[in-house]
Amino acid sequence: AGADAQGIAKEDMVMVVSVINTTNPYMISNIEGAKALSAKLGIPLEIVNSNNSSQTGISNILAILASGKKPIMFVNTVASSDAPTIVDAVKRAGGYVSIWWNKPDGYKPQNVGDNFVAFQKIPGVESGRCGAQAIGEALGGKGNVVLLPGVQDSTTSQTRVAGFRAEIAEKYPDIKILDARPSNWDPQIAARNAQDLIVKYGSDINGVWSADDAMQIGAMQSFENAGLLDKVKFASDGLYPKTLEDIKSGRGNKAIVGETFHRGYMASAVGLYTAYLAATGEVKPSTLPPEKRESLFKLSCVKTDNYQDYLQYDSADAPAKFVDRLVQNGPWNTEPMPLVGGAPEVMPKS
Amino acid sequence: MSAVSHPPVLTLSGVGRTFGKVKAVDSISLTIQRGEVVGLVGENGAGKSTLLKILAGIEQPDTGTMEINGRKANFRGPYDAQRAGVGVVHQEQSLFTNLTVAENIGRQSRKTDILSRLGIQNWRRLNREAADVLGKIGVRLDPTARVGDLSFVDRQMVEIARAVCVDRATSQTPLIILDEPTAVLEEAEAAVLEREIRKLKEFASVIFVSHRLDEIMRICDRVIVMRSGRLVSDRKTADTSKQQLFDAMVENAAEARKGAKAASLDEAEPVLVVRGLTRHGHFRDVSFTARKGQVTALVGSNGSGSGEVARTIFGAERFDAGSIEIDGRPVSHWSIRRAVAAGLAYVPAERKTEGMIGGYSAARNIAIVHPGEGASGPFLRPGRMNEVAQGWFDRLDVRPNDIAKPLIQFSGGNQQKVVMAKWLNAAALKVLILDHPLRGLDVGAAQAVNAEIHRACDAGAAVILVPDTIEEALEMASEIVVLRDGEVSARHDLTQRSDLSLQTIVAEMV
Amino acid sequence: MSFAHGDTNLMPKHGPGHAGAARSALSARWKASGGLLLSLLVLVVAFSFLNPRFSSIENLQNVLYQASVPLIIVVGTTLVIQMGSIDLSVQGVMGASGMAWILLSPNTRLDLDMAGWSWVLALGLGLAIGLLTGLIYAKLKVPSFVVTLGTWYVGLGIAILLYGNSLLPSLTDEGLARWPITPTLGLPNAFWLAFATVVIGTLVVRYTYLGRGILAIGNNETIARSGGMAVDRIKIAAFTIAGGLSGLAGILATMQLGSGSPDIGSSQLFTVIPAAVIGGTALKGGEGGVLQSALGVMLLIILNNGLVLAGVDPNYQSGVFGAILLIAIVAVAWPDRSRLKVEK
Amino acid sequence: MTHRNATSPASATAALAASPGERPLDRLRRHASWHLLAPVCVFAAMLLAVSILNPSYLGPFGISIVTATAAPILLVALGQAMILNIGSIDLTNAAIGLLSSILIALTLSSLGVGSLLLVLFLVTVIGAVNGAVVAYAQVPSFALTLGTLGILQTAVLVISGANTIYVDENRELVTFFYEVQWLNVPLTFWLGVGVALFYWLLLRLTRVGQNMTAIGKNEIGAILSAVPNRRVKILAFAISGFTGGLAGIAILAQAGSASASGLGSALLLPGIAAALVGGTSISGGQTNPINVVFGALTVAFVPVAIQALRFSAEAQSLVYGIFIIVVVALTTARERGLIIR
Ligand SMILES: Nc1ncnc2c1ncn2[C@@H]1O[C@H](COP(=O)(O)OP(=O)(O)OP(=O)(O)O)[C@@H](O)[C@H]1O
Ligand SMILES: Nc1ncnc2c1ncn2[C@@H]1O[C@H](COP(=O)(O)OP(=O)(O)OP(=O)(O)O)[C@@H](O)[C@H]1O
Ligand SMILES: [Mg+2]
Ligand SMILES: [Mg+2]
Repeated sequence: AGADAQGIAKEDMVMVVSVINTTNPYMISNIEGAKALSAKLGIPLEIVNSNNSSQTGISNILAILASGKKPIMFVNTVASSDAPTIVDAVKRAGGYVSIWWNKPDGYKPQNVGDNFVAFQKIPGVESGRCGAQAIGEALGGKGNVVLLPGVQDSTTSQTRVAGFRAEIAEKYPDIKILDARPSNWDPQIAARNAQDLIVKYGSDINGVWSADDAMQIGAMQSFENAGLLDKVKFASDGLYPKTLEDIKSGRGNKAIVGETFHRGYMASAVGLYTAYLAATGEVKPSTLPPEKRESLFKLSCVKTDNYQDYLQYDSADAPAKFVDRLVQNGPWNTEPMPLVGGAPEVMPKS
Repeated sequence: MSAVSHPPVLTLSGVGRTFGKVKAVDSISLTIQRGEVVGLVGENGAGKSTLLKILAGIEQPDTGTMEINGRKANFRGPYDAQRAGVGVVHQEQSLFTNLTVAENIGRQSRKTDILSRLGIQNWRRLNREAADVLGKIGVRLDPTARVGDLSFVDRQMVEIARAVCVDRATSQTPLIILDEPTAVLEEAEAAVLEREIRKLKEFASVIFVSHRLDEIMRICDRVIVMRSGRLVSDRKTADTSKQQLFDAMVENAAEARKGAKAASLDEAEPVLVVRGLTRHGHFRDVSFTARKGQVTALVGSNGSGSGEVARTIFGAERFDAGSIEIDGRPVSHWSIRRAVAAGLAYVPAERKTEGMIGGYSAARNIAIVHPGEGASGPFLRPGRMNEVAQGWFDRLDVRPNDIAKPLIQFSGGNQQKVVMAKWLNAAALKVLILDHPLRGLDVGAAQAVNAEIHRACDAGAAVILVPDTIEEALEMASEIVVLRDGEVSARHDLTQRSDLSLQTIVAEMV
Repeated sequence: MSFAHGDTNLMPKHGPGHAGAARSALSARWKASGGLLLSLLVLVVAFSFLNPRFSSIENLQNVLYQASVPLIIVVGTTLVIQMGSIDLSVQGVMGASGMAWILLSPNTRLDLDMAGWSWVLALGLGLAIGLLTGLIYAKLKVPSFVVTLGTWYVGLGIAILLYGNSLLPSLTDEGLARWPITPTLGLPNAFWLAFATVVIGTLVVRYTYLGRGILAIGNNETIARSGGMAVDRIKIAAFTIAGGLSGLAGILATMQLGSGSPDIGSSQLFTVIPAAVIGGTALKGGEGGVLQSALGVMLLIILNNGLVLAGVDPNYQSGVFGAILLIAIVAVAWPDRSRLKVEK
Repeated sequence: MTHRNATSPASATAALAASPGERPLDRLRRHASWHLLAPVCVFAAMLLAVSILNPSYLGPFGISIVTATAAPILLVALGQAMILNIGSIDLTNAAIGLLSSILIALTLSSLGVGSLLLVLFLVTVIGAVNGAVVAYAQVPSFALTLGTLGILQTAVLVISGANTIYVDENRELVTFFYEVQWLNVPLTFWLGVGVALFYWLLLRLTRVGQNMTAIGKNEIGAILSAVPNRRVKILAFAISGFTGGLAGIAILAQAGSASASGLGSALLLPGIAAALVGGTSISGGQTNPINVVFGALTVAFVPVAIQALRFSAEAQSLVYGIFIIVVVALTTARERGLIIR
């Protein structure tokens, strides 16, 4: 099989969504999106659970490839270095894959061929900048913040941190970054690091930025335990349901001042639909412009005053509605996450 | 003390146990009365331990029935045996080295007060009772001491105390089984044990296993002899003699072989000279010379340091002062590897843990130090290796004649033969160091091992012997070095005097 | 890792009446803990020097609060290791119990507040997984390393199934959520819970047949069996206790975090096993003790906390951690080297 | 004869042999040759079950997938088996694999084949250093390698600059191992098979191999038989490091890129499990590298089988746990009366 295929018949297709685990809300949402699209297009769906291990993820994907059907695939990679292996296997199986979030920078769909339809992500730098603005404004441009990045060698975390640092350096010269303790995307480790930071800096800390909401949840608990939740401002990425609740309830004197919005179901639906279009031959990847092969999608910044605008995307039928619009408008033009540019992201100097 | 009003303590009829092809115990029938002390003797591998393990509930018999105190005994495990009143001192020490003396003694006697019903250990009572038992057998030991910190002999005493303890667990006449308890004891300690066994007679029956026939003759009322799993003789001690027992035990007695002692020590060339050897806290200023073709015995009571000296010469321990010279050259950076390269060999007292690789076949055990033909350069030649092993098996009459069997499955005497073979396979053996080489060996096996020692002497090796008994030293050695508290207290040149008495040496030891 | 030789010290140490030798043997056994206390002291002094806040009361509370979960787990871990086995299932059991507990307590997900029963059921789940582990280990004779690797995933699987695929449950009851951090006599409740567990664990080892049986099995299982000890029952009991304690730790961790997560116990295993080993609970079994393991936990937590307070670059944190660990282990073992010493 | 605190296998045997109410599983496991056949049988049974329920898996593609996944596990497991055989454990060999994949990825473009040789040499030295500390400082290998593991993790992170290193130039030097297949099995796996065969010969037919097993069975006995125990331990750990390095090559061959948290970062436990399923005793003195091949295949196949049997994503952990227990219950080596830790 390969790029010159006239298009694969629907009956021969199997849709595959590969997630890092099934316990993170974002991953669960990935699966929701895939289910919605699967229902919409009438293609059976297989779910791959990597269980936080590259090895498990890859072998499970390979196992599905062995079943003989032509896979239409969305992969949320455990680590960047998984991408080449997976793409390679999909290529051999004659399927089409979109990779989300992580891949090695030098590894490009354009060089691999049509089976690697696209690499897609939501810009991390933007996310970091959003958080920095929220905290900067909430602190009136002055104060001290601590950072809780995710896994150290994750590009996603690195770009978010770079964005945050750059925005602070450029716009808020009076805000000082006291410390940064990578917390592995893990709420407990974040809670522990936050406690240690509280001991180290005490009430000098005015703001806390986390690379995702899981860690923010842990951090907020520590600050609450220390009786400091009222005095500190938080910003992070993801707008998890728990975060949304905290914003609504104004927990800790409106502690959460900024969030970014993106939903897993949107990512998986966009990724799968792109791959589907390539599989049916409606889109020929090799003819696409670079920004559609390595794509950045729009990220929304959420503040306490506009969070209501986003509640609609969490209703029970939101994935189905999104998929409807997606099929209508195509993968690059669906609100709230249209294509905004081409990857790779440029890391700002801070 | 007659059995009139009591049923026999033990009645066996047709009891048997087979391991694979080996009939370890072959249809044994036997009766033991209340208050009797029965000696059990037999060659290594005759099946004594297996029979006793059946009595202790550790092995289940394939055939036959057992009755204890008139009641049918069908032990599913050791716990059943204990409840029926069988107390055992196993041939292998079986204590928990990380627990205290009291715990090891009182472990089995689960009492019924409230605390213990709740699974709570009553330390005070445990210690008190252990102290009682220890007092009863005349041993001064702290019940709260950790067994791992005790000397080997003290541990043996703890074993005995534990076996004696069964009488508390039952109203029946207890049966106390002692499987070679004296093999590792020095004379004085063995005497304590003898006294204790006499006391046991008052309330218990005893089965006593030993390879020391004198001891058997002294202690026991009756002696039974096992050979190849069968009971071949059962007589009152009064009606038998050592020679008769010996004849009953041994199938084909190895020819006793004597080495030639030199006419005078000066005549024999010195091979290894020890000068002022000192290891702080263990021994001080030990000097002696091991000579070509001669046996030098290091004797001393437990803890005198004789074993330590032997180990140190072999490079297994460091020494702090003094020198070891081999062929006139002092050694430096001494280690086991260097010692072996210089032609030394060492048979440790702890055969199973130190002398051999139990899980390995006999053939591989022989090939491990000096593979000889069994290897060329770094490579093994399994075929040749087996030939070499087979050669030794035939020469030493190792039984069973199966070089591929894991060594641990052989009986002690046969294991010791293989351990000897391992060292004797050296191309040029210069010094053979033997620490208690006859420990636990039957008369026949002991003769075979002694014959090999003499052969090594004939081949020009110097032998350093740490013997089990002084008699052994008197018989084998041309020089005896007596150690006391880590220091040389006397030395005797046996080439010059033959009238040296046992008592003299004992006096120098203590 | 674990071996047939019950006692590697093959020399007889002293005869009757050598009282001095007895004392020196005793002190040898305490030397390991002494070395540990010394290392702890060195760390505390060094870290206080690097950052004075390190030795503040606030940090003491912080460290004790952080240590409480691993302290609870390490009691079970120690029992199991003393028996010569190993328990890897910690994370799974914590996840299952923690998740069960929060779903049955007042939370944002399920309106199923069962008050006291949530504790009973959640702890029961931990005990049940431990019991299962013990049964498979003792009766089917599967190496504990593998059984517990299996029950790790079984526990995790239960947690994931309980979690389903909806909202992250968080505690709604303020009282429960604040209980662990609320101080009693100046120290957080979470620590007191851990403290009680450690004390009870120590007492169990010292004063019960179970505890002594665990030590006996760890020393020499063959003898334990031939001595008529109920080896299987003790093994099962030890794993059940370990399961229950992991369950308790899962509940406490969930309470501390304020929300449930199947991964609540991630990375705990790599605190508690090293802690027990550093504390001198040799993996071959029969040695060490709950208190020493607890010291080991304190060492690791303080090391981690100190590195953050001292501002060590996060990139180098695990390296510095490993190096300090390595130096400590070698330094403690160095004086005891001898030709015939065996360490697995 | 007597010895201090005897744990003699003989008395263990005596104590535990032939209990009357023996379960069928025990009987099966006690069958003389079972521990040799079990790993093969269990793997074959799993393969059969899956191919009946989902036939496409037995095809050439399925075989290449399983063997490709098994290759790095196999290499790590072989190193671990050699260490378990001497009675120690090496917690670093998977991390060494990761380190070597990163180092090779970094240097392949400039050094070519030299990079492979250089890195293999380096990781062998790292392994040897582990062994030297274990041997000379006489510390428990578990604790020591835990410390080295921390250091290696930092090394991996710092050397990779916390980035994914994608191999551009000279890529074919490593990917060749993955892409070239013989009988639908990639070279990475054949490499593992070759190494297994080599280690098998080493253990069975050389003095040093015999010494390794002797140390695992009874270290004091071995020392007193003049076995150069320190040298042997250093060698065993060096072998483990070297094999870890080969695993690094296998990882890189498959992934074409390397990173600190990528493929190979979670190989430690599967490696140990594969060694155990392959009949290696966790208490030392017993291993058969050839059987470890089947151990690795089994361990690699379990998740694939679970996926193939279409368990829901949420149930996979649970099923995985049960699978592991069942598979090992069937395959663990159990000589009569062996004490199970
Ligand atoms: N578990 C076993 N498996 C196989 N063979 C065994 C086992 N136990 C004992 N044997 C064999 O049974 C025979 C009798 O052994 P046993 O230990 O009873 O002899 P023994 O008379 O006590 O010898 P010793 O005087 O050396 O203690 C020996 O040939 C021995 O090899
Ligand atoms: N590891 C040790 N720690 C402390 N003291 C020791 C140690 N090893 C030996 N000793 C002491 O060294 C002395 C010599 O012991 P050694 O075993 O050499 O005596 P022995 O006469 O050979 O005894 P046996 O006849 O039982 O072999 C004893 O006093 C003993 O207590
Ligand atoms: Mg015997
Ligand atoms: Mg002596």
